[in-house]
Amino acid sequence: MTVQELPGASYQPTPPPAWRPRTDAAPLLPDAEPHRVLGTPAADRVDPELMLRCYRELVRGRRYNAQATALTKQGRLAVYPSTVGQEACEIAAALVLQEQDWLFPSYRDTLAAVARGLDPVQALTLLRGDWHTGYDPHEHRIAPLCTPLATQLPHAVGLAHAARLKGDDVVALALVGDGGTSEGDFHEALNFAAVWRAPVVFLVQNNGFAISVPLAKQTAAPSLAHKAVGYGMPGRLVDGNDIAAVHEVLSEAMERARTGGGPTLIEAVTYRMEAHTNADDATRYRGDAEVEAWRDHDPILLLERELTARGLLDDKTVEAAKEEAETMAAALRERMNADPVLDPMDLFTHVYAEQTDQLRAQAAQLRAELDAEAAS
Amino acid sequence: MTVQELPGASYQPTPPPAWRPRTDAAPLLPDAEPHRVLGTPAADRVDPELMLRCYRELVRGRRYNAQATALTKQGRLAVYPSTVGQEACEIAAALVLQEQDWLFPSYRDTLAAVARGLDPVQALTLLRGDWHTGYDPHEHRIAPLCTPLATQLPHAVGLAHAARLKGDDVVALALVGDGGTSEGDFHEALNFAAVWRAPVVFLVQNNGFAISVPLAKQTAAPSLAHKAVGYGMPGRLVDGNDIAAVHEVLSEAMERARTGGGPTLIEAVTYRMEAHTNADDATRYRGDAEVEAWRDHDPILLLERELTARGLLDDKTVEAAKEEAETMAAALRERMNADPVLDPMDLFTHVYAEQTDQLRAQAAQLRAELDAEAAS
Amino acid sequence: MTTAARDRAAAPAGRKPATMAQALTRAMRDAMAEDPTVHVMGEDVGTLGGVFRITDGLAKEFGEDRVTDTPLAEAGILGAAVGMAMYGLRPVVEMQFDAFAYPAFEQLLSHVAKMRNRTRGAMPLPITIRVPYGGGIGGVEHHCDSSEAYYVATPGLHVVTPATVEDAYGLLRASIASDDPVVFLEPKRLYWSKSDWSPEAPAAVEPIGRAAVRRTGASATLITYGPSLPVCLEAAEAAKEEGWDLEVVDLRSLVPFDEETVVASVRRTGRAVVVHEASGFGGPGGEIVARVTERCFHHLEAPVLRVTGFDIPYPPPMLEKHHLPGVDRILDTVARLQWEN
Amino acid sequence: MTTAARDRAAAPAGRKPATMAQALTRAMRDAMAEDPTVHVMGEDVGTLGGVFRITDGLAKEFGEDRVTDTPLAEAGILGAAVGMAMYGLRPVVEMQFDAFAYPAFEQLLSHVAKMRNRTRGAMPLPITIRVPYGGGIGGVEHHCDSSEAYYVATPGLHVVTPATVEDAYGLLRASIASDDPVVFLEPKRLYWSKSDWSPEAPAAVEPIGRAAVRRTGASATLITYGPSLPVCLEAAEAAKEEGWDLEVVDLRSLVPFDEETVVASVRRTGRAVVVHEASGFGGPGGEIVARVTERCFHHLEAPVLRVTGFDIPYPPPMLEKHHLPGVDRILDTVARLQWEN
Ligand SMILES: Cc1ncc(C[n+]2csc(CCOP(=O)(O)OP(=O)(O)O)c2C)c(N)n1
Ligand SMILES: Cc1ncc(C[n+]2csc(CCOP(=O)(O)OP(=O)(O)O)c2C)c(N)n1
Ligand SMILES: [Mg+2]
Ligand SMILES: [Mg+2]
Repeated sequence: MTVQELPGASYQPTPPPAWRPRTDAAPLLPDAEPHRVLGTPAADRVDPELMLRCYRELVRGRRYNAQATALTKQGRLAVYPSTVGQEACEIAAALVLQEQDWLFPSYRDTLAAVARGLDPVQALTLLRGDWHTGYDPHEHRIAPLCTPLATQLPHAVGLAHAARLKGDDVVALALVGDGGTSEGDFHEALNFAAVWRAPVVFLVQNNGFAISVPLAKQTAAPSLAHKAVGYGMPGRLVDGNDIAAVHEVLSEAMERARTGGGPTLIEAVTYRMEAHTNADDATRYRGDAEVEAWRDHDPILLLERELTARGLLDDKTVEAAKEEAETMAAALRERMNADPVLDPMDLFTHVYAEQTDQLRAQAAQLRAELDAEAAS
Repeated sequence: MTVQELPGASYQPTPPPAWRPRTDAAPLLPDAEPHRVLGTPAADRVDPELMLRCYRELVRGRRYNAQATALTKQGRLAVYPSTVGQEACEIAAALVLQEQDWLFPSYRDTLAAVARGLDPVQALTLLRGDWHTGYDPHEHRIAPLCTPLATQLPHAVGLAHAARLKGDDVVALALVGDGGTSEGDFHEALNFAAVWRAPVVFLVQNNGFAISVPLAKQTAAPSLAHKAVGYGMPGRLVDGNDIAAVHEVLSEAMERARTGGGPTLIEAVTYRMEAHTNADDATRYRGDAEVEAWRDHDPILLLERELTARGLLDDKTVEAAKEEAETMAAALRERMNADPVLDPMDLFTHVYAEQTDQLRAQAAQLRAELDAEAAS
Repeated sequence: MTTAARDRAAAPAGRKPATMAQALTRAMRDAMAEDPTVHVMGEDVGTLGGVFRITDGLAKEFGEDRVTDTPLAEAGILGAAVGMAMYGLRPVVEMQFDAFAYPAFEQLLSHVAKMRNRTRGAMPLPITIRVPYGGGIGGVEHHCDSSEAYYVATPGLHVVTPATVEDAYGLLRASIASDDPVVFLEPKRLYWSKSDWSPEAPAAVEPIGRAAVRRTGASATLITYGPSLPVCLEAAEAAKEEGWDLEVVDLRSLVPFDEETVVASVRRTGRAVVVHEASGFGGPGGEIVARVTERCFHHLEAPVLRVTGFDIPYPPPMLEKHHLPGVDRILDTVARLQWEN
Repeated sequence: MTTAARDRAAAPAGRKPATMAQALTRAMRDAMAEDPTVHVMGEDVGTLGGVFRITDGLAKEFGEDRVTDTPLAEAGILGAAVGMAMYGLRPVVEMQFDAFAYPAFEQLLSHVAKMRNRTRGAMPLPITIRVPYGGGIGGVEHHCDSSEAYYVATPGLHVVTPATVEDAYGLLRASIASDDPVVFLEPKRLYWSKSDWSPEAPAAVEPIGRAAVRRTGASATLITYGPSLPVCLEAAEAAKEEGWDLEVVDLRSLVPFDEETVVASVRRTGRAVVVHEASGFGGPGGEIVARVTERCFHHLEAPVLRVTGFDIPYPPPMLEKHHLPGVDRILDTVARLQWEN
């Protein structure tokens, strides 16, 4: 029975004029379960060289985390948010970037910055406390480590948009935590990115917690990747501890962005094995059992199993990776043990391009105080 | 070939321990096209009394819009954002509320407030300019008309949450525009609502424009209703000019909220037939053809067709509705033609529960100035 | 003499009067024509030309890629502008009204104001944020805030506000040219003020940071800016009847604050009143009083007083006249400057 | 005498010292026990007890419905609190750090501060917004802002800040009891300051709005609040050596501002210095100087001076000591109060 035949309905109803069904090619719903590569048929397709590189980087990354945490105990760092357990995401994020691409790290992502090539001492400057951003962002195209959560995401969109307007082949990769997805800036950034079809990729490291708050109190969505739907961009769900999977999903998204396909939202399911920072007491909000369950899903372990099964991991390789990591750690330790050289007058140098009269007067005041102190 | 049989993959890969597929009963994707009732078999199920009530309200609402716009020309209102073309949404929003429920209108929704029972003069106070909110929100449970876009949404969530904690049977219905969905507050409100399973319903009136900006520059999503997916709440797409459809979809959502089913996001596809406000010049950003196309989809027309086809609309009913509307308009016109009584000292009365010393001194100053003026 | 009268007097004969709105539009146009990195963005700035039509014609001339109607989200707009500036562009952002800049405050306070400092100068952000501000236009709530106190209290921002048509052009050009972020406060109710300023021969663009003595006088100094300048000039005219010869200083920028010009004036006159629309408590006036008093203490015949908006939320249109500093209130306050002593 | 010493002296014998953190926790606990409409909400305030542990134990005692770990979104938190207050609850909101309150500024400025006014008193919002503020704890950027200027410039808000353990209890109780929104600024670096204040016999809860003379003196008045009180008391001790007998006034609330107490002190001493950590330019100090000068003009031997943070973004941990007002800088400034005249 058609509408017209209905008793009482003697006219043809029409849909609202302005409404058009969208027929975007992009898949509407993200993967039903986290995409995995290691230990699946897909692993077969991964370049062994890449896997071995990942392995070395993971080992180095783990060692970097350990060293940084040790530095907090020695008072050399004010605070350190560890990425132990999340190294696959951090490393993959760095590896998928081309030279000209930009990385937008959150405050936790010093490892990604280091893996991209940033001097670890410069990466840790913020946390040591001698300055804020310890590096020139343009040098490695790494935006300042961003503490106000999710506020770096619109920056990534704006930068990617500007590059596209200029015709440059640049993709921005922005990192954010599961907690950060609740902020308004997350929403606004993803919406701008989709409307502008900006070449930007958003990687959410869902490590289970925002400090003490578990994901269940953060969202009721089927997954964080599902948020992509509301912006009209592809959403992907990936096993964040499977570095081959993260690398693959990220690479696809970077490629899509690079070729005009617009932004992608990726949720990487991972776990923060250590406390929020060295100052945090994780026993207040989670049990050992949960942490233990993740040990068997450690990113290094997953890759080791794959490499071993394929006969790619011999003792020499393992040793070499360890040694490389130890060398990095030793150098870092040594350099961080030197007191940074401080100039209090820096306080006034970069507030404005040109100092205001008021700042000049204040600088003179501090100068005089310091001189008096030195003289006494 | 199973994973185990793969060359090189000799272990069983497991999904990340913390990851659980969600199996919520709520539908994941909203309707493929806007839900309609009038002129479809579904119209058969609608109570004729309700339809007739809707008809009278729509006619009154249209007349209210005309009267308010006329008042701007006479200088009796500073500004008026018209809802001509959107009356079905405004009226349905008022009709689905129970006595104890709360309405959270945006700045445009004076008609919804009036349809809920608010004195139109009080509803228009803000736009006349003698005070901000012209009514006690508690009297009809209507939050202040909200100008900063989307900021009323977290209020609705908080109120609904508080009512639920208290065990009260209260649902909050919050109205917002298509443009408002881009604001961070929209995101944060919907997320809080879903996480708290708050009894709140969000009705987005997608009227095609945010002032001059068309929907295509606002979002790349398949529909605004799709945004529900990212919060884990049901999303519904409805023909916003089909009052029976809006009423049905809203009623279902209100019932779900009332019975513990949590929030719903509804996108009503409609059209702003007039300019953004009387101060706006819509010819700058849209052509007549577009507006004309919508005339045949007018909410009153759609309902008239249905009622006529069913033999429910006789001349007497039409006349009575018109008369009722004229009576309302005449009374409104007359009352708005009287100058509001102003007391400048009100400026200081409600800043704090108790005036501070500073405010007392400032009030005394103004008092003295006014007295001097009156004396001279 | 009103501002417009002054401006007319100053302009060469034969020019057609232009409004402040037109001068602002022209400033953006010229900046965009000269510098391809200048981009204009905000709500309704493209097709519509802005709700105040300040960006009128720019989208047509420069295209949508350079004059962009953004989605409706102020933090997103400013945040995206930050990213664009990181890549070498000079975004000019329009906030539609004063109170609608508030959603962008986190981006403004934590990034825009601080990025140069955070990166030791490696990443300056040459962003101009245009904010129509203040009352006197019969606007409803949230459309008339004088929000300058928030900007002034944020190191790293320049805070500029024109009071004349010429300055609207010159200061906006200078702001866009600045390598630092500038909050450019546009006094809404002066948008339609006129002068014989001509877009054909725009004033020279001087660096921001210098106040202007708009009227010389010997009895006392009125220190003001933006929407209150015409009121102060009118008050100065009216004061002549009372035998007071008032000097009027237009600050033009609140940050940098031109202490020298202000102090020189007050030392000369020995008396001063600060006038602004923003609420008094915690407003910029307190800062000005404190600085001027410190530097002029022994020259002062009376404490420096203030005429400001009351310490209340901005009133509804029908009551705003009682809130705004007017000529009478300014004269009443001048009268309190201890003339007998 | 340091604050702690004073507090010890004032307290009856036999009490165990308590920290400001404990006093704050106890204030919330007692308020919640007395009034079922009091709800605590924010990031990590439940299970964890807050990153500073100020809400420690509350979730356990009162349940998650009354002590709620919210999603991570400050505008959402404050906006939801507005709705809860509309329905009759008294939300106590924790902002995790000063700079992380900025995303909530639109809700704060456009709704929280104005709702009572907008509705002619029909819809007051008894919300307490707890903001740990200020520096001196070696925190990295965005964790040490002194953001009081923004709050002080917003009519409709009360702005309260304790400097002693007793006041932490008394003022927080009074803030929660207030029918108006209160921004309750908690000086981070005093969280672990101690006194013999006892949770067993908490101080009487007096209404907010009265300053306290923490030390009487005859030579000059130090006007201060929050984190700078202990510094001022220390400076006053040290000043004795220079022959200055300094009075120290603790404002306790910036809004309402207790002008009478401050003016009475300055009229007596004839000299004053305002001390706060916030940047000087546009900070609360300017307001205080302006008001005090207006009321005390003929009693003043010298202009009222200020010792404040510099006009710069908050410095990195290793440099913050140069930024923060210290004893020496206060004494240097006291020395500039024209003692020769
Ligand atoms: C706007 C803002 N609010 C609050 C904080 C304080 N804070 C720092 S980290 C953190 C939790 C972040 O969780 P998530 O986004 O999941 O990232 P993760 O720490 O797990 O990497 C919070 C609340 C902040 N940095 N910024
Ligand atoms: C936070 C904020 N930004 C900007 C504005 C200015 N403004 C008023 S209405 C409007 C467009 C709103 O569009 P939409 O949400 O679609 O609602 P509609 O006007 O169509 O009902 C804008 C930008 C505002 N009121 N609030
Ligand atoms: Mg996390
Ligand atoms: Mg709209």
